[in-house]
Amino acid sequence: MAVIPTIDLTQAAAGREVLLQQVRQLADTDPLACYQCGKCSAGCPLSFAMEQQPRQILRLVQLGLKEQALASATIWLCAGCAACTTRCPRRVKIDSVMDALRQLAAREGRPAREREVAAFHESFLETVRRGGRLHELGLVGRYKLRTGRFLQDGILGWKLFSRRRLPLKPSRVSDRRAMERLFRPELQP
Amino acid sequence: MKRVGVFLCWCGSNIAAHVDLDRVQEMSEDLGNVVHVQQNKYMCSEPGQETVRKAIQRHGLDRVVIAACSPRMHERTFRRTVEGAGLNPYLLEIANVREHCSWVHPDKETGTPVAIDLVRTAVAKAVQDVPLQSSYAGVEKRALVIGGGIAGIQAALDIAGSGYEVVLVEREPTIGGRMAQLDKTFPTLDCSSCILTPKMVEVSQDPRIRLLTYAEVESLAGYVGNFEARIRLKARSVDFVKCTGCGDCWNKCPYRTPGEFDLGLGKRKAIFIPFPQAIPSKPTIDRDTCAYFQKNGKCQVCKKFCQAGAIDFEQTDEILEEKFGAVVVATGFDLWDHARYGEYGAGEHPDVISSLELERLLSASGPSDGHLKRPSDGREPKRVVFIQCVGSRDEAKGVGYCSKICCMYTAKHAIMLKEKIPDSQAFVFYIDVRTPGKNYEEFYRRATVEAGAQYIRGRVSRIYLRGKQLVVVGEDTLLGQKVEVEADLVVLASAVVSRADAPQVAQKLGFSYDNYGFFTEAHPKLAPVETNTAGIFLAGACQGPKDIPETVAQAGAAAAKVVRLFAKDKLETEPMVARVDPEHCAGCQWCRPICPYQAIGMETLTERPGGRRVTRRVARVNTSLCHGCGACSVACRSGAMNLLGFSNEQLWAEVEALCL
Amino acid sequence: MKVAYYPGCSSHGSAADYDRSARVVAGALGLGLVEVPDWNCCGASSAHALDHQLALDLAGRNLALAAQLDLGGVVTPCAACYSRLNRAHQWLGEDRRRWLDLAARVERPYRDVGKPRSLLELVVGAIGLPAVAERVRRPLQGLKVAAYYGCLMLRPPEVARFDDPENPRSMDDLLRTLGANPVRWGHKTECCGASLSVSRPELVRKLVDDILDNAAAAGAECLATACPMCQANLEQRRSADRTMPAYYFTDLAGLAFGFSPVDLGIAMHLDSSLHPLLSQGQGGDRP
Amino acid sequence: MPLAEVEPKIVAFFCNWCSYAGADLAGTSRIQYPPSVRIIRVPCSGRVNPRFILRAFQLGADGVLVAGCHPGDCHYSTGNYFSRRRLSLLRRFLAYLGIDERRFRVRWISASEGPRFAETVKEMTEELRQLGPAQKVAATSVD
Ligand SMILES: Cc1cc2nc3c(=O)[nH]c(=O)nc-3n(C[C@H](O)[C@H](O)[C@H](O)COP(=O)(O)OP(=O)(O)OC[C@H]3O[C@@H](n4cnc5c(N)ncnc54)[C@H](O)[C@@H]3O)c2cc1C
Ligand SMILES: Cc1cc2nc3c(=O)[nH]c(=O)nc-3n(C[C@H](O)[C@H](O)[C@H](O)COP(=O)(O)OP(=O)(O)OC[C@H]3O[C@@H](n4cnc5c(N)ncnc54)[C@H](O)[C@@H]3O)c2cc1C
Ligand code: SF4
Ligand code: SF4
Ligand code: SF4
Ligand code: SF4
Ligand code: SF4
Ligand code: SF4
Ligand code: SF4
Ligand code: SF4
Repeated sequence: MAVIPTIDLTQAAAGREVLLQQVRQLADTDPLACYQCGKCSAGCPLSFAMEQQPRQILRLVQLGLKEQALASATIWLCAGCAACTTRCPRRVKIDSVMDALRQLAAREGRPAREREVAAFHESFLETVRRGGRLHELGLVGRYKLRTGRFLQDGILGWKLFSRRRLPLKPSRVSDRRAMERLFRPELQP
Repeated sequence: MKRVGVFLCWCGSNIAAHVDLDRVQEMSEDLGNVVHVQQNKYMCSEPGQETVRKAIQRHGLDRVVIAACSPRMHERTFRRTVEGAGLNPYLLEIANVREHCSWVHPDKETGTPVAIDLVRTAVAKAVQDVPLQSSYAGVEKRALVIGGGIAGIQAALDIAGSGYEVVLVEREPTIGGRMAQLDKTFPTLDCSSCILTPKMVEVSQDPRIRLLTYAEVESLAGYVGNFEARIRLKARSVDFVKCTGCGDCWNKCPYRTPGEFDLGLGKRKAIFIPFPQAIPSKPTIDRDTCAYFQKNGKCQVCKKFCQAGAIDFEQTDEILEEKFGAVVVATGFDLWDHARYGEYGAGEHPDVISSLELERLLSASGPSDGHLKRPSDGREPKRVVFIQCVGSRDEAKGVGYCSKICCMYTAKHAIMLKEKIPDSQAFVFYIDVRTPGKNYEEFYRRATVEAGAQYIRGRVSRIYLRGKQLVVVGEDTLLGQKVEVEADLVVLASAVVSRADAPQVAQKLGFSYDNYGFFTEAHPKLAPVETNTAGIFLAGACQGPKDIPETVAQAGAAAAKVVRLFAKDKLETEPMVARVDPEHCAGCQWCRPICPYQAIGMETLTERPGGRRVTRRVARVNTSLCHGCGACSVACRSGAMNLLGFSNEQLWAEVEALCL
Repeated sequence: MKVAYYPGCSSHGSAADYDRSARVVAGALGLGLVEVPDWNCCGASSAHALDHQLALDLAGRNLALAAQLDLGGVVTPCAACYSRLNRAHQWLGEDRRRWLDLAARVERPYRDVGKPRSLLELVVGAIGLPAVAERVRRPLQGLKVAAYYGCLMLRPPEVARFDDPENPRSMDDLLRTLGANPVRWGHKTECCGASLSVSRPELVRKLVDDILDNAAAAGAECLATACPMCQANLEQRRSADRTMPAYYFTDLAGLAFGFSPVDLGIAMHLDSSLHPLLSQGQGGDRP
Repeated sequence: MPLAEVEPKIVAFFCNWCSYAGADLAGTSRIQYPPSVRIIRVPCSGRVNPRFILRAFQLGADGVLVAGCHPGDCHYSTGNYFSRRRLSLLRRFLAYLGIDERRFRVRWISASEGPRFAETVKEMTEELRQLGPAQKVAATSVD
């Protein structure tokens, strides 16, 4: 028998203010303004893949249910398209809230529910940190190492490669130290 | 020197047990200006009052201080007392030694010093008192009602029914307002025109009501009891004395234009009455459409067919100047323009319509004779999506408030839809269903259970085209899943908003309006139909979103306030008002914007210093408008503005006496 | 007219084709693109997902570099870069103390030289449609195009501050100027999911197919995009049975100006098939 | 005299419609509070001229309390907004004159808030006791 747990709001209340404050600060928006109308979810292109709708993520934050919010796949599936933010009648910056939650999850070293998505972002930043620019081949290489998805997109890669759209040599920033200055050490993988 | 008498009340033991009144008496006797001090067990009793009156006469007192209970309790009583002894009633001060002293302090030890301070302060203030006089102004017992929707109609009928004259000014060619555009009305579903038309007829037949349609108030001057209005009667190009309302003209007129009354869904002629039950039932030529006016003198078909010879192309606007004692403003509301929602098609899909447009499409007197057909291709819609809170409760693009009526009228629409097209399906996207009214929740139940409307909790994100098909996307927030509907017709419950020209109307008439353009009531709970300008009252949706029952109730209340005013022959003005000392006024006008009642005007003074004639602008308080708040007296830097009864001198003296 | 040009990483990689047509068309319109020296990745897709400050700094460094060129605000052909640059620009605009902080981190002074613009914004705005019309040699008569704006070029409107976020018209107007018939369709601004393209390709496939299907239902024969991420995604992540080509708006402008598909890099598209209307007299009379 | 025995003196300006009535209510409810406050009745908090306040401090008042209707409830609709603005300016000016701004309070007290009024007096009295008696301000800095 599957047990659906009762949410303990008494306990959640303790951490609620802290979570709200973190989100307010990182996302520059107040999650409490959300009145749960659902306009954000309704326009979200990825809602079909989300177990919890963007609106529900806002709800989790409102109640102070940090664990659930940060463990949700939704925050990783959000493509950052801002359809939600553009239409929210309460001016909640939902896309920024998603960013904030991902950042919190990353900062606290929590395993992402969407391993591939997080791996992609990490690989991306690693590539940029190395060369200052994104080198697609380098990115794909790193990503494959992280995820073990060696075969994905083999044909596509060839197609791009054959059309001279996957340069072998990365284009780089010449100021070698520039990136080191911007990437703060606590984020180095 | 002033002759102050001080009277110390025991209030039984209420005061006497906590204040050593003998000590207070001793102290008082030592104060300058005090010539008489006396104690009494119950000062407000008839014998107590008699003591005061006697002492005034015997000791020739010209100021009285009574140390007793709160002035909010017996100030009036004692004013009458001193008046009875021939003293100006404003030469009285009260020291609140009961509520502010004996009752809040445990014993004489603590209470007495406080009482001493309070009495000393009251004496200091009394010394600065000056006699004040009320003034009186006559009342013009005739009311001006602006706006002829259901609110204005009801107010006019109620005032006239009490025996007073009313002038009802409506800017459209007919009265009736929005209600005339409605098909049926919640929560009873009576046909709107069936209940409205008799009232409209009543207005036209009441000898005490003068109906001025196609007219606007240009300006309003004066104050409560004595307003002067300039009213413009726009040229209708039809002589109403001659016109019989036969209709030959509009039947024959060859020029058509989209009709305002049908919101552009149907057409009307250049000479027209807006709808068959219009009052007055005589036509108006719309000069912007008429060929005679647009194509220099061409056409004239109406003139040819009018047997009464009523067509008058030369008619000009007329200006009317009239006096009124009170004004009721009932200019109604508009709907928010949903073209501002790009995500709902920016007003570009013909089959995405407003709720008011749906009313016209449902109405038997509407452009489709009551057959619900969608605008694009005239097909009968089967799947109709209703979207709630369009523009309402939307701080980002619309208005922050709830429009209050749309939940109910959408339930009505869902019921009507099922009635008209039995095999149709209504989908209602809502955030909350708000039905606080008598029989309202029951009515909503009828929409869901009996008419089978599908209510989906979620705000629609987008209406888009899939090929030619309208698709509506929302989230069913109760399921947490996205839903979409292929709609034949989409009806938007657009927000109730103030009329575009509401701020100008308010400025012209001289009262305030809120950020949304709704007119501001004097107090949200206790003076909901008054404006903060005495003598101007509000009725209906011009003050905020309202349905018909509320509008009618408010109109009745506004009428009662007017009648209450007219019940007096003279209006007494409050004597504690602001007064300018023209000598010191610099004419800087700092005081003017601060007055919540626009009571301060400017006047020109002519002086002859050393024989030279000099003119100078100084402030002047209209005592009929002033409520005596005193804000102006603080704003005034020259000290020219003062507040009688709480004058600078009085307050200054109180502070000094207290800090002794 | 010369402007500071921020190409973005893809232009040196998978969107080399876009870079080509962008330069050709800019040149034809008398617009000099001066590449921002030593630019770095703007961080789009990933930096803001993991580190707020890093996202602002990566974009901020480019703004500081562009300011040194003294050519007015920077222009970029990529919607994602556009969005990141604008966010940083706005963030910096809110508080001048941030200028100094940024300058310290990137070791260059920052100066506000105006709102970063997209290439499309520049063409319809500063250059203007009349100038474009003058340059048209071979109008794309009768070509039914679905103008696809995607998300980040318009959203959130407080950041993008360009065109109507729900019913944009700029690219439609441009296409009309080129002689084409932009169709009325429902998915102009739907997101293509580019940021998930590598990690969750199967999700992105649905988004892309939806967009292509909606365009087809509206009778479009091809799509026009103004972003390398959109174009790549629309081409790479579609189901095998979807065949509608996706061009850059610069491809279509270049063709209308009379350039050949090869000049424009169209041959580098995955689907380089040209609509018959576009292939007429292809490679012929160069102006 | 030892500090605790000196009762500070608070000059209070209360609007007739809300706060004065609130103080009356404290009386009718027999809520006890320190005998420190003396209330001057004004029609509206907007009537309170900052000069009255400065005068009180000049003459040695230990504290000044201004009370009016809650924002939005003003009997004259906007008076308390004006006073709010004006008095916050005054607060800054007090610091300039060397008057501890804790000696000056503005409170919104409605007719039904007798207990809140009493609470306010208690708190303020307590604070003024801590601060000790006020100094008289040099006369020239006011007029
Ligand atoms: C779609 C819809 C359906 C509704 N259905 C219902 C229902 O079923 N039941 C219900 O109870 N309520 C319903 N209502 C609400 C109802 O319409 C209003 O409560 C009512 O019309 C308000 O009346 P009013 O007189 O205040 O304003 P209005 O009807 O707007 O009348 C104002 C009048 O003033 C005139 N005017 C405006 N400005 C000036 C000026 N400057 N000078 C002179 N004249 C001026 C206007 O021309 C108009 O005639 C519905 C509303 C809508 C939008
Ligand atoms: C918990 C609660 C909170 C509220 N909060 C608010 C609020 O914040 N804001 C707001 O606007 N409204 C509020 N209200 C609503 C408000 O209380 C009512 O609108 C208002 O009291 C109604 O006044 P009334 O005179 O109609 O009725 P009542 O207040 O009920 O007065 C009726 C009077 O008639 C007397 N009476 C009854 N029968 C007879 C008889 N046969 N003969 C003689 N006398 C009789 C009763 O004794 C009573 O004195 C609240 C209501 C409740 C229950
Ligand atoms: S659109 Fe805004 S208010 Fe509505 S559910 Fe989403 S975040 Fe909340
Ligand atoms: S920003 Fe994220 S949550 Fe918002 S609509 Fe786009 S994908 Fe959905
Ligand atoms: S005047 Fe007031 S204090 Fe005196 S007896 Fe009467 S009620 Fe009591
Ligand atoms: S034809 Fe003449 S009388 Fe008849 S309605 Fe027209 S104007 Fe009036
Ligand atoms: S002149 Fe002609 S167009 Fe004008 S109202 Fe008369 S009939 Fe109509
Ligand atoms: S009445 Fe209903 S539909 Fe109208 S704004 Fe309020 S909640 Fe929305
Ligand atoms: S006392 Fe108040 S109402 Fe009277 S004029 Fe002055 S500001 Fe206006
Ligand atoms: S503020 Fe004083 S000086 Fe200025 S106009 Fe008003 S009354 Fe005269």
